[in-house]
Amino acid sequence: MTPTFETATTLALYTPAAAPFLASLIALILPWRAAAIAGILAATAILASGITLAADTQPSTYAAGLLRADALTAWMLIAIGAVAAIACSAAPAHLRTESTAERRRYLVLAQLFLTCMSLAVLADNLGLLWVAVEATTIVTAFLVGHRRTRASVEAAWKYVVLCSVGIAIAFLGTVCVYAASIAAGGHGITALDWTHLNASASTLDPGLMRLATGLVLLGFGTKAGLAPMHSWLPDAHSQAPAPVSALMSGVLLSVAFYAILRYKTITDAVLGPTYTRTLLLIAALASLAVAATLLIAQRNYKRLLAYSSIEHMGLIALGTAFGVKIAIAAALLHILGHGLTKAVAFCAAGHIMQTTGSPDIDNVHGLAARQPALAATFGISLISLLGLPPFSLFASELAIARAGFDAGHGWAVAIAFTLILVAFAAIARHATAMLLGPPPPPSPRPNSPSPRPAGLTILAVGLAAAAALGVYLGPLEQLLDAAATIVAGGPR
Amino acid sequence: MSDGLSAQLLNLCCGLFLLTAVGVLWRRQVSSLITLLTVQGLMLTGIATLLAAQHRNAEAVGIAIGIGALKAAIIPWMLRRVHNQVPDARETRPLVNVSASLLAAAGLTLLAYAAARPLVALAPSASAHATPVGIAVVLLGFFLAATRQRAISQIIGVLLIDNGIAAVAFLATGGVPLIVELGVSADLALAVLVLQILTSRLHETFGPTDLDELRELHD
Amino acid sequence: MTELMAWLIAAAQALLLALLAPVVMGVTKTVRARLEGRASGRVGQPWRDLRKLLRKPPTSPTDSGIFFTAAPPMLMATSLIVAATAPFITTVGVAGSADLIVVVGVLLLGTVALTLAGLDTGTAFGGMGSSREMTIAALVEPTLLLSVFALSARVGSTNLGAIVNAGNADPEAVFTPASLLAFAALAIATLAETARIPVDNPSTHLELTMVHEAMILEYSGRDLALIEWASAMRLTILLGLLANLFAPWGIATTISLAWVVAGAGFFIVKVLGLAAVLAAGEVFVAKLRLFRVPELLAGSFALALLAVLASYVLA
Amino acid sequence: MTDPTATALVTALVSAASGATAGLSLPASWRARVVGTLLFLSGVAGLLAGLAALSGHDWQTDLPDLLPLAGIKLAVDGLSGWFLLLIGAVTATVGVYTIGYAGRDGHGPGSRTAMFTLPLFTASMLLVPAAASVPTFLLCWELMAVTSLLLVMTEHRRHEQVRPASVWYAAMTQAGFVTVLIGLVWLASIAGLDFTAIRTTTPGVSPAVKGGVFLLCLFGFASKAGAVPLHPWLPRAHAEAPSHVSALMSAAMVKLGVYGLLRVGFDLLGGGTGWWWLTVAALGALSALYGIVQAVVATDLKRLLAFSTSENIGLVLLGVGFAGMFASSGQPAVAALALAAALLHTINHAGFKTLLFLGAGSVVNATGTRDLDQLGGLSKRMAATTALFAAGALAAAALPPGNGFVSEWLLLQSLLHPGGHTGTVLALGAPVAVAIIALTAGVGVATYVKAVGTGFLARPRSSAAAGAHESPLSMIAAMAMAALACAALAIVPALSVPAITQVAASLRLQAPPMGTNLVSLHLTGITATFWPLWLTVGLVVAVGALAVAGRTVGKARRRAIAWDCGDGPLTARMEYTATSYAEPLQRIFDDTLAPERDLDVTHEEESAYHIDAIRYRQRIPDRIENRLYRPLIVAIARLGEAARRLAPGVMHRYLAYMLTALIVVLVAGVIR
Repeated sequence: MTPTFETATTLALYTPAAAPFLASLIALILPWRAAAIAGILAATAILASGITLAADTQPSTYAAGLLRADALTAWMLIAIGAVAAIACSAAPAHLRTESTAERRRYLVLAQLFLTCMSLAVLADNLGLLWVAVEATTIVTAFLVGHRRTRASVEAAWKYVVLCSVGIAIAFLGTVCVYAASIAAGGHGITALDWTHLNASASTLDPGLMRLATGLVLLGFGTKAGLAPMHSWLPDAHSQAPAPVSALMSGVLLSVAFYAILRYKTITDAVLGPTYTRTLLLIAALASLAVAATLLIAQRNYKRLLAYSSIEHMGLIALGTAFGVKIAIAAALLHILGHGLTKAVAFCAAGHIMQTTGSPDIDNVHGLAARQPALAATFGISLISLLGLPPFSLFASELAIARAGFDAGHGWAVAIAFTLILVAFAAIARHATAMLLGPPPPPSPRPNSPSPRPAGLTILAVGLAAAAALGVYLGPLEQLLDAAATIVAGGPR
Repeated sequence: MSDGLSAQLLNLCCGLFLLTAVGVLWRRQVSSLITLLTVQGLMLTGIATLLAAQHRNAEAVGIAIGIGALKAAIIPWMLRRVHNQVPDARETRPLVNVSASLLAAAGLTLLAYAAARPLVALAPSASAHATPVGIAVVLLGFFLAATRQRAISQIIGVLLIDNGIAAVAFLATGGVPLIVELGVSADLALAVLVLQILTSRLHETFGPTDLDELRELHD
Repeated sequence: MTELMAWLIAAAQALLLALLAPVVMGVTKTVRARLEGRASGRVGQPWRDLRKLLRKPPTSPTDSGIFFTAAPPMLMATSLIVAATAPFITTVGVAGSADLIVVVGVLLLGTVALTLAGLDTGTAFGGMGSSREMTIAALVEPTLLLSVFALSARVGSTNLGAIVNAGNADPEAVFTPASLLAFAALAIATLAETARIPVDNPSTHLELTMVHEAMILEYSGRDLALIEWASAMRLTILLGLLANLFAPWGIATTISLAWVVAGAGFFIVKVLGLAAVLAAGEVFVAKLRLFRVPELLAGSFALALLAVLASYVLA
Repeated sequence: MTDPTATALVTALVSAASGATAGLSLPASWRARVVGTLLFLSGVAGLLAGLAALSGHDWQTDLPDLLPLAGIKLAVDGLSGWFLLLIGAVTATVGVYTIGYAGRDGHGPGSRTAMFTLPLFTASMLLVPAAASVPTFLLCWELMAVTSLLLVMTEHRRHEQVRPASVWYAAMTQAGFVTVLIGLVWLASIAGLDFTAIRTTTPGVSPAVKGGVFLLCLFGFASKAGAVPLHPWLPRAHAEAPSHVSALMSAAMVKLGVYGLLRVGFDLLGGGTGWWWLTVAALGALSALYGIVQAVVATDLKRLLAFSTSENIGLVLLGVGFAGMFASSGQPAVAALALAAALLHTINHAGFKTLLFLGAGSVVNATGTRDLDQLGGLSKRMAATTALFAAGALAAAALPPGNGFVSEWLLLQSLLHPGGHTGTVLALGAPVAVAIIALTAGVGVATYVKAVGTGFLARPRSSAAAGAHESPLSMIAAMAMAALACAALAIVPALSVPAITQVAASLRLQAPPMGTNLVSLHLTGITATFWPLWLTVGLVVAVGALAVAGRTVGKARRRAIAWDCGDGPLTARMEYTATSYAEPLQRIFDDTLAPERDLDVTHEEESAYHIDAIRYRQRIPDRIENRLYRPLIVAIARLGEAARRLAPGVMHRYLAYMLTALIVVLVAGVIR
């Protein structure tokens, strides 16, 4: 390998974590507009480094110290970069009405949030992965409580307590894995390295790994929003400022699920796939059931989007549970598609909140007549979330269904798609209540700022990307295939 | 320090460690809860130092003292400061009465021992045999958090869980590698800081931190 | 040559029916009057009414449109076509080639033209008559088609000529229970189609009871003549079909002139006989309430269904 | 790409795509014209593709890298050719109609979204028959669903009923899609993704699995076709959608449900067993009867036409059901005849239903109301629309010179074919089916006489109807195109025999026993012939002769006021309206319709004996919807309310969930 190529990839290995960290420092000193632009640049840096890591063909790793990047990491970095780009570029529109101190705090914390997520994805050591995921909770705690209303403080409180408890269980699981790795002859820091564990999987103690898997699935499942550990998600995502909930719903849940994917490769090697399959299947169907039933009588459109995130994370867990290569590829594609669309949906919901002033579905009437561009963006993002073509969620849901039947779990697919149907009907009813109908009388709110066209074009670009993904993957095809082989293991 | 003595000391510390957890469930006053938490912190430091001494590894001793300072000194200080802002001392009415809590504690400890069997079977050393205590404390901490209304008791529940996990980490592996240990304690400190700030902000917005008022966010 | 001959016979048959229809109406009126003990007009009276009406100018209501003026010619056209193609005198060539379903459809087309005309007048009577007529026509249709099913199941085709030939070939096949049930069903359906007594009273103008008369209330002059004439032809057609399907003897099965004339003679006798029987029947039966008519038609539907089942079980 | 089918289909898709971009970009005044013409071109190209496919030019292509993780595979054979022809023809007619109908103002049907989605809707409908693998079929199916949903919502600003209609439509279409997805993916997991692979491996698949797959697909396709128990979306969506969209949905989209049934039932699963097709026939019979009974009492013109679509689909399903039963009980000739009747009825229905919906559209465009009780007197104000609508009604009522009668005659012949019935099921089923078809035909005639009579004739019953004016030329031209198509199908139906033979071949059935002599419709197996051409000529000549004779020989016609019993001028209120017209039939079908009547009498304040006002309101509900769907919706709503207690906002409940989950996981770890 020529040295220049070597430095480019090692550079690409560091930038995802370094760039946003640098941006957060800038945010401390420079005025907020410059800091916002720095944030956008940091996000695009993550995306760029994700693409460069993906570009190098063989799935070998670059273990410069603790960091490591293989095809799966590259895919996750692309997801983080894309969603971050949308969220950061939508942030200035939402910060217009806030004081400079709040703006500064928001930008610093947001960039730290990106740093932690990039670290989590790049970490080879599972302990470091846990630390990074826990750090995201702390950083976002203040972001959720950003608006200092009674509701947002309550949401932040519940968010921190529930997530810390959940993550603590994950740490207990990590400790058990560490203990098993030590007993199998590992020592010091490398005992928890994913590569080491993957290699020496056969020597790990099965009983302990059974306990560890259960705890890890439960712990990271909390951060991934899987039922029954999902209760924090609707409160946190509905109270956080729109770009933050876009980031959290779009990609934080998937980063937590990425951790479960990493552990799944190890446990499948030790125990065989049945244990993780049953746990994931139960979690997936529970999430779909909770999301579907709670969407029926939903009254707040941000909580509606939050429950839709739980539904889609349930679908991703379902795909992973089936375990065949095409199911994992579908789950990964679903992660990217859902991230993009949910980010656009939350940002649009933020604009709707600004124009109508109320989060309740009943107070929003005839939006399509009043704000056609905003209503179109929100409507199309909902169409994509409902799994309708030409968006990528349709392609991944179809692939998950096919994989389910191939893996002999037809009944699970049938139950899952019936629940998705209930959710579909509920979301359709709420969305049409908000969007359709004659324009309401001119609202008494004098300064309801309609969203600037610049804000909406970014969202439109996000939707276009999701649609493009649904039709033609192009270069991402091999990356997706390589990433799926890592998790599914073996050519199947 | 002969091996027999250190093994006995270790068992003593673990015994007290579990006892304090049960005591937390037993007592009603928040101030006594905080003292029990401090004692538990000390016991945890004891376990850490004993294990470090057994392995004659200076670095581990340093970690143990650091954790000791954190869990036995800084955190109780913060909790007392928050507690003083709140006038009422007694815990009003826990959701599950005390006798039921203790029965549940016994059941959870039994479950912890059963679940920790693979950990125990891992190594014949005395410390490995004590790991179920850690898991028991985790479950008790969880139970406390799930059945008490006071915000302070929530924090104590979370801290109990962290103590339990740290105990499991030390006993099962003789201390988690340095960088992870540092990460854990950093997170722990930050978690407490955040909880502390939030409770103070809760005071401004909600008044006495009776968690039952926190019902506005529902479906 | 036989092609032209067939067309000529068909035309002759149509002409015969056209001339015979008013006479059939005359016969029914005289038989009915005689049985009720009152003096009746001459049998040729309908012809004289037609000649009088044909000379008078037609009037149409102010708001009626094309549908009102087009209905009489359409009604007459449908009657003429069925008269030309159904096997009354002979079953050979064009005259016997009609398909039973097509015949039922064409007659229904005539009724539809009349109902639309009723609506086009814009009067309450026209609407009422057309609504009732359509209700009855909707319920008669299943009976007609099911009795067609019963007849065609035995023979293997719905072509009228084939059915009549089959009846002609082995006479005892006509007396099977399936045939008798089909005859009863078809008889009731005929009464409903041609607005005879149990379903509708042809001679009344009392708006509570009239169905057919209400639709043609606004007609006068040559329009009324055409309608009266066409209605008479429909009665003759249906009686002729009843006669030939269930008593096919005497119908000409070859092209030869002698057979055709004999066939026509037999046909006239059979139709006038049936007309007399119909008139006699009407004397002893009272008109049903409109909402009792569906029960009558349901009865005839049941008869038709039994006919079909019988044609399977027994045939 | 020298294959004619491929070039035609590609031109159709390309012109639809350019129509969509034009719809999005052009200014309002030009939008309708350009999109209309491009739609017309796309329709004609689709028509040619269908014709090419029907004349034997089968074509297929494979695009593996589109649609991630699945790939797209297209193939056109006889069966898809028939439906391409049908959809192409309807699209062309609607294209011409849109030029006039979509207006200049850029709102409602002329809005940017509507003009963008309309070509995409027709393009996706053209793609559904061309799909040749399970993922492609499901993709095109859902594309059609999305675009049609957006089109149903076009006029959401003007009518508030559009919102519930679109929710019903979205939910039921998605329910149908989910069942089809589960059925086809289940089949694909056993027999492979491509239709060719499925065809070869299905003989080996166990009958239980094939039965399960067929029932699932039947649910989905029957709901798309609007068969009765699954029909509630149809009258709502068609009544609220703009008329050119209802025409597309009713004439073309609904037929793709039948296409799906034929493709899965006959082609992929190889015909299957008798009970499959008995269910299809039973569904058909129920749809036919219930559809027409609801249609006859409907006072909303477009709701009447929508229920009549349910009825005609019922007849098609009857034909398909009996074709399947005959085929599986070893009578290929009659099976082919029944299939021919069903196929001919799909294209006949497409013809006259397009004409009727476009007519209804021009009426709504002119008067602004769909309520038959408010209309009347349009024959003078909108002579062309009235004449064309009457021609469509004649065909729809299955009266002889119309094309509806031709396919109904064929269907009856296939059922009446005596001696062919071996099994008792067929022996009993055939006469019952004939009875049902007959009753449906009878009530159908009453429906369309009511629609034409009360809607168009006599005096206008409202100021809106009085102020009606004739529609623009392009709308009349479109209706004339549809009328011409109906006339051609009525007079020379034998044209379609070679095409039907090609379709039967691609479904592995025998050629239908029908002569190809253009003048007559001759059935070779049984001696039954019918000369539509001579019948029409005879009627025209007879009517013409009598009318001319009357005018030349007799005296001139006079105008006079109608008989008003002598007491003053007749007002429009005395006319029979749609409700009063259907009142006898409603009374006869009272127990199936169960109309809701409420009567409130308001008395004077002083005394109870003096009545101030009496208000009578009658509404005819859809009983199947109330009996089947209302309880389901109430149950789901109650489930939603109950589920809200899952997230009460209390921290302890959430922690309790997590604690139980932890305990469960630990216990799972303990017991092996």
